Amino acid sequence: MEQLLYATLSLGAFALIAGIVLAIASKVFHIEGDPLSDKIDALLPQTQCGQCGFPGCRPYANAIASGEVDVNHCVPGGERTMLSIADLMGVEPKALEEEESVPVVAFVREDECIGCTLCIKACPVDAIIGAPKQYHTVIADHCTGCVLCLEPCPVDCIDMIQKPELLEHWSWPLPDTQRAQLGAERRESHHD
Amino acid sequence: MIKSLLNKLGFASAPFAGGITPDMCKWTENAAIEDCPLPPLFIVPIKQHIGQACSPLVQVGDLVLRGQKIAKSEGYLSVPIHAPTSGKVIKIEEHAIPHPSGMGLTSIFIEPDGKDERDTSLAGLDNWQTLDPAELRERVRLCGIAGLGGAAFPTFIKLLKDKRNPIETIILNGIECEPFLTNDHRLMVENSAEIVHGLQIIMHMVDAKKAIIAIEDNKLDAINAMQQALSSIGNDTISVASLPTRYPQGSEKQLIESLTGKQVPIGKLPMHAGVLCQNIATVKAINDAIMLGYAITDRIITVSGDAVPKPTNMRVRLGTPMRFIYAQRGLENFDGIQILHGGPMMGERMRHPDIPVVKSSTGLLAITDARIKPAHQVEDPCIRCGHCSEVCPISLVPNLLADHCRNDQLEKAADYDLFDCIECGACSYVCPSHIPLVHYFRYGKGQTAQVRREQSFAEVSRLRSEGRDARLQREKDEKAAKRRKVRDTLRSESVLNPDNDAKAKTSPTTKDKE
Amino acid sequence: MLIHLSSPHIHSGDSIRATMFAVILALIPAGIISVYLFGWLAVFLILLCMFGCMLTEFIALKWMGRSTAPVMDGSAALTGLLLALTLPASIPWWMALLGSVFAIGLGKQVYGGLGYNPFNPALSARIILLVSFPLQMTTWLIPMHLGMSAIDLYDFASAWQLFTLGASSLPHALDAITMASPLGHVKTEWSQGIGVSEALRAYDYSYLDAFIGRETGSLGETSALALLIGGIYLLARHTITWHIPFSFIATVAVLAAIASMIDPNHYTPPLFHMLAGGLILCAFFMATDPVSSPVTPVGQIVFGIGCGVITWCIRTWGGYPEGAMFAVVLMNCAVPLIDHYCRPTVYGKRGSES
Amino acid sequence: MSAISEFGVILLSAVLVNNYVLTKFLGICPFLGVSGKTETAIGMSFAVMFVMTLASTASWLVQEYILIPLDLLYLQTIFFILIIATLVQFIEMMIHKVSPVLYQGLGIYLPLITTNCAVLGVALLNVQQENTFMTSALYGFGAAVGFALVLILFSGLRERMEGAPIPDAFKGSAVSLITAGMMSLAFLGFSGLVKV
Repeated sequence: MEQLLYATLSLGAFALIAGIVLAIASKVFHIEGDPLSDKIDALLPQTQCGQCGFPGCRPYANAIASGEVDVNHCVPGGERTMLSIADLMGVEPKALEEEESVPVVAFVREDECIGCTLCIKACPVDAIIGAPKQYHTVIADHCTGCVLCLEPCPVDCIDMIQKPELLEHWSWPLPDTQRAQLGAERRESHHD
Repeated sequence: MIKSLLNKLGFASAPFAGGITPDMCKWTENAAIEDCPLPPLFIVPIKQHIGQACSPLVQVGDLVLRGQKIAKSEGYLSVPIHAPTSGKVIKIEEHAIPHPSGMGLTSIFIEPDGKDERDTSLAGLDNWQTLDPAELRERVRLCGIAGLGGAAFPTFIKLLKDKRNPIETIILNGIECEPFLTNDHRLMVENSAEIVHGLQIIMHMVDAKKAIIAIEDNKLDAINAMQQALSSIGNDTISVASLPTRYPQGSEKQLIESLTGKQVPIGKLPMHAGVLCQNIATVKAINDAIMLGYAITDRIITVSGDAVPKPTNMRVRLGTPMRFIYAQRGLENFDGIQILHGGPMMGERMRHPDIPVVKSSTGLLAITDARIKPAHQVEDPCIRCGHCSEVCPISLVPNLLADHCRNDQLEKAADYDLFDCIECGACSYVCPSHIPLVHYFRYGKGQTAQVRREQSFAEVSRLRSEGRDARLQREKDEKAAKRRKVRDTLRSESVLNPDNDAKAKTSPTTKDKE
Repeated sequence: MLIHLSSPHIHSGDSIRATMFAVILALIPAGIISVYLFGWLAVFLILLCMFGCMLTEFIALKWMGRSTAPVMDGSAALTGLLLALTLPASIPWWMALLGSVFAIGLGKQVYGGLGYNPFNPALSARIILLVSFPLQMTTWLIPMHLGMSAIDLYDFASAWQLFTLGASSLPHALDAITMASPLGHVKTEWSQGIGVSEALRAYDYSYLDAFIGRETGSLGETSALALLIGGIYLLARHTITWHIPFSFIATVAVLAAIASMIDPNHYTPPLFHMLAGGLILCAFFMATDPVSSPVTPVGQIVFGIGCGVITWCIRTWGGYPEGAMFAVVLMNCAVPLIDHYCRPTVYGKRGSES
Repeated sequence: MSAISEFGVILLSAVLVNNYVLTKFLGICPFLGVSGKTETAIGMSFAVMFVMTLASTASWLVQEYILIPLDLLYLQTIFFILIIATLVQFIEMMIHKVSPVLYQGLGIYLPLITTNCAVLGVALLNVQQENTFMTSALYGFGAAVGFALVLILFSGLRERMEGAPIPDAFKGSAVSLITAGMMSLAFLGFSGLVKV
């Protein structure tokens, strides 16, 4: 009986000490905010397109940081963004939800534009300029290609056109040799 | 004997790290420079240097003279473009330029009138010794001179006399370490006096105490010619240095290390080490610009390679299509032949010969497929023999670096000093597995640049998005405040006058719609 | 022709095959010595291991549906040759064959083939065999030149019998055809309290014989002379650099010199260490295997020193008489880290720091 | 044997000769789990070093001053686990604060140090071998260094294997385990190096 008392008491006392130590530690190491979601946000392309199902890049970053969603919902970021977020989070890369597309920018056919300003309101990065009853124009350098302006346009005068390829931005593709192909295969294997 | 044995055992003390000694194939070293005739049509791209492209000054139908400025420089890092001969501008449109992408650039097409009249608006500056260096520098810029060694960096920028970074030594780069190329070699043999004169001009411009003419020991006649030219003017501040033949000694940084033992710190320019490097042909062009007022309209090009029946060195007008030049040397059918723009180590392969030569064209090679094939075999796996890091003049570890590039591990690649690579090709040259290491580095550099562009674009987009959100919030707040104010006033008014109630309710909503 | 051809457009002409055959050529002197010592048995073992390795490589590649061209690039043959040279002559043929399968199968093809194996394939197989069959792997035949052996290995028939049916099929007792290796002898004697010099005298040890290779041991490790000839050929041909062999051997020598100065009765002298066991074979041919050794010169020196320290420690204090191959495989584990941390100073960094 | 050389022998034995991962096959779970990247492996190594050293000393104290006097040896496992769990919780909070990226990288393996059998194994072996306070601290530290050594070496090897065309059947754990086995064989070379 005495033995049982010792056992209970000593274990209880020990657990109490451990609990106090941890309580103090949790105060000392308390974290404000979420530094991780900042890091994720920095990796996202900031198109603010909402294709991930969140109303912009920051909310998606927060959702990834809290582990609510997978890393593969950012369509414009493409595979590289997915891989770098997966790398940061230390999770297995997953296949993208949708195929990557070529980079595009919006273009307003000015002769058809009725100057309704609806697209200007829809643009998440203020890349469309114009006033009511006047033609609107897309600043191609600022357009993220998010296609959010297509929907509200009442006369469907906005096209998505391919971004022009610049000589200065040209870069060497991978060499078309044995191992380059192997590398490509390896990257593809992320998709299954 | 002992030295070569030590060399083989890896004990050799070298002026710069790494390096290779390929078969030099200098078949045209004794071929005197010949003038290339005028082609039926010149194609002059509006950018022939590193930096911003120029904008055309002429319109279709305009008549131009040789040396007349036809495109003006935009921005600081830019030099103007001049007409290669007298004739008529027949069109201005995009045309392929010597670039590995095969992409095009706006070019001015000039049909020669055959008279080859020169624009004489710029006079010679015989009294250069008494002139302000800034004036001479402006002349160098006006004459469109860019580094003729292959990089085509606007020359006037380097000729800045800067008190904080005084130039001690000018190095005249007559190394020409690329196999096949002999254009600088021949220029030194044939125009040594002008070269020395040009060198004296730039010494005056940057106030340098001494100058070294660096020549590899496989060009003895050039060394002799330069020494003779020096002794005839009796100048003892200029010396000729004979260096052992090794590639890539002609690279600016490696040459500085070879001659001075100093390394140019990362991210710094040669002038920070008190050195100014100039290419032989560039100095000759500077001499012509100052003494004769000639803008740069031609350059010496080595036309060689095992597919060229009559290899030689030629003085070619800029804008001459490659096909025309090859035809002069008896090469007309390009089946089974690869065209290289520049030397075999750093030159680029052109996809077709209908491309004009530009200021950076040092050589035009035509190599048969059979001869070029060993360099482009399907790669074997890396056996990590380490030969690549032995020959790297920058002391990189190319095989590991290439792995990172191949696997898109761009941050790791940057950590392995990807951006210090000068793409000299020594690693690919020695690789027993035939791995195109330089290709991987270029891929890695391009991808990194792409990522950086995307990142800065994303940053801008985020700022714009945040700005928009803030603006919307502000508008909302303002509107709410206004509404509150209106409501407050209405409430106090409606107590007095109930008739106004209905009217007041509609007014904020109409405002909303706007 | 491909669309994107990056410079450079010329090549030195070096190839993997040329490299591999140069190493095989460099091992021929050691092979000749092994035939001199162990007669036909050496020939059988070398051919068996080379054939076994190439066959394993062929089957593995075929099985995976990959191109079987690499079978003929000389790397599998080289692995087989190296493996054979590290085996004792008396090893049963099936063990040697098993070793070949391990070397190529587990040591190389599992990792994706040539260029990807983290460990030296021949030494991996050697260690697997040593741990699995400790007795057979440490039984040393009496070399023919001593004239003491009960069987004549220069005679094809008796060598064939020993090779195919094993030592137990012979009429002689095992003692009549085997003896201890110098390293093993010194170690056993010390455990019985007998000092180094006395043990060596009892063994009739001669430095000259050890240098030429007139002693027992694994097939190819006995003759320092033959291995040095091959090693110098490889150095002159620039297939290997001096860094690993020099730092490896020098480290062992320095440690042995210090220790034998402190207690010459317990610790064997440096020259003995250098000539004994597989040190020179490992230093010139195993540790320098490019795939499993560091790339950078500094890394190679670190690697060599590490190999040397471990070799000497295992030989001196460890349970095994010979530690060179353990040392190389242990250091193989560290190669990725060595490569990462021992990169040379990039051009211009020196200047920018000062 | 002098105290210093005795300590040396204990360290050497724990780090190389009786390496917990490669000769006792304890702690295989984090060994395979967090060896994908060297940086993570180094982080894990420090975490384990911290936990193991403190756990072995704390468990020695508990053993000596609570369990033996009160005759409660049957509570040994519970007590030891309690110590380890507390330490792991502590370091988990610390890493979360100091390096969120490492925290993410270690993921589930950080709390799983609690069930790292190497940690409990060291604590139990310590009291079994009747070590003194100093030697058990040293033994715990040595075992942790041994764990860290092989973990970091192994992570280097695995990083190198990342781009290799490993046959499909061997990809992932298979080739990792083969490599670990090969390392284990190589570590056999150290056997007999010290007689403890």
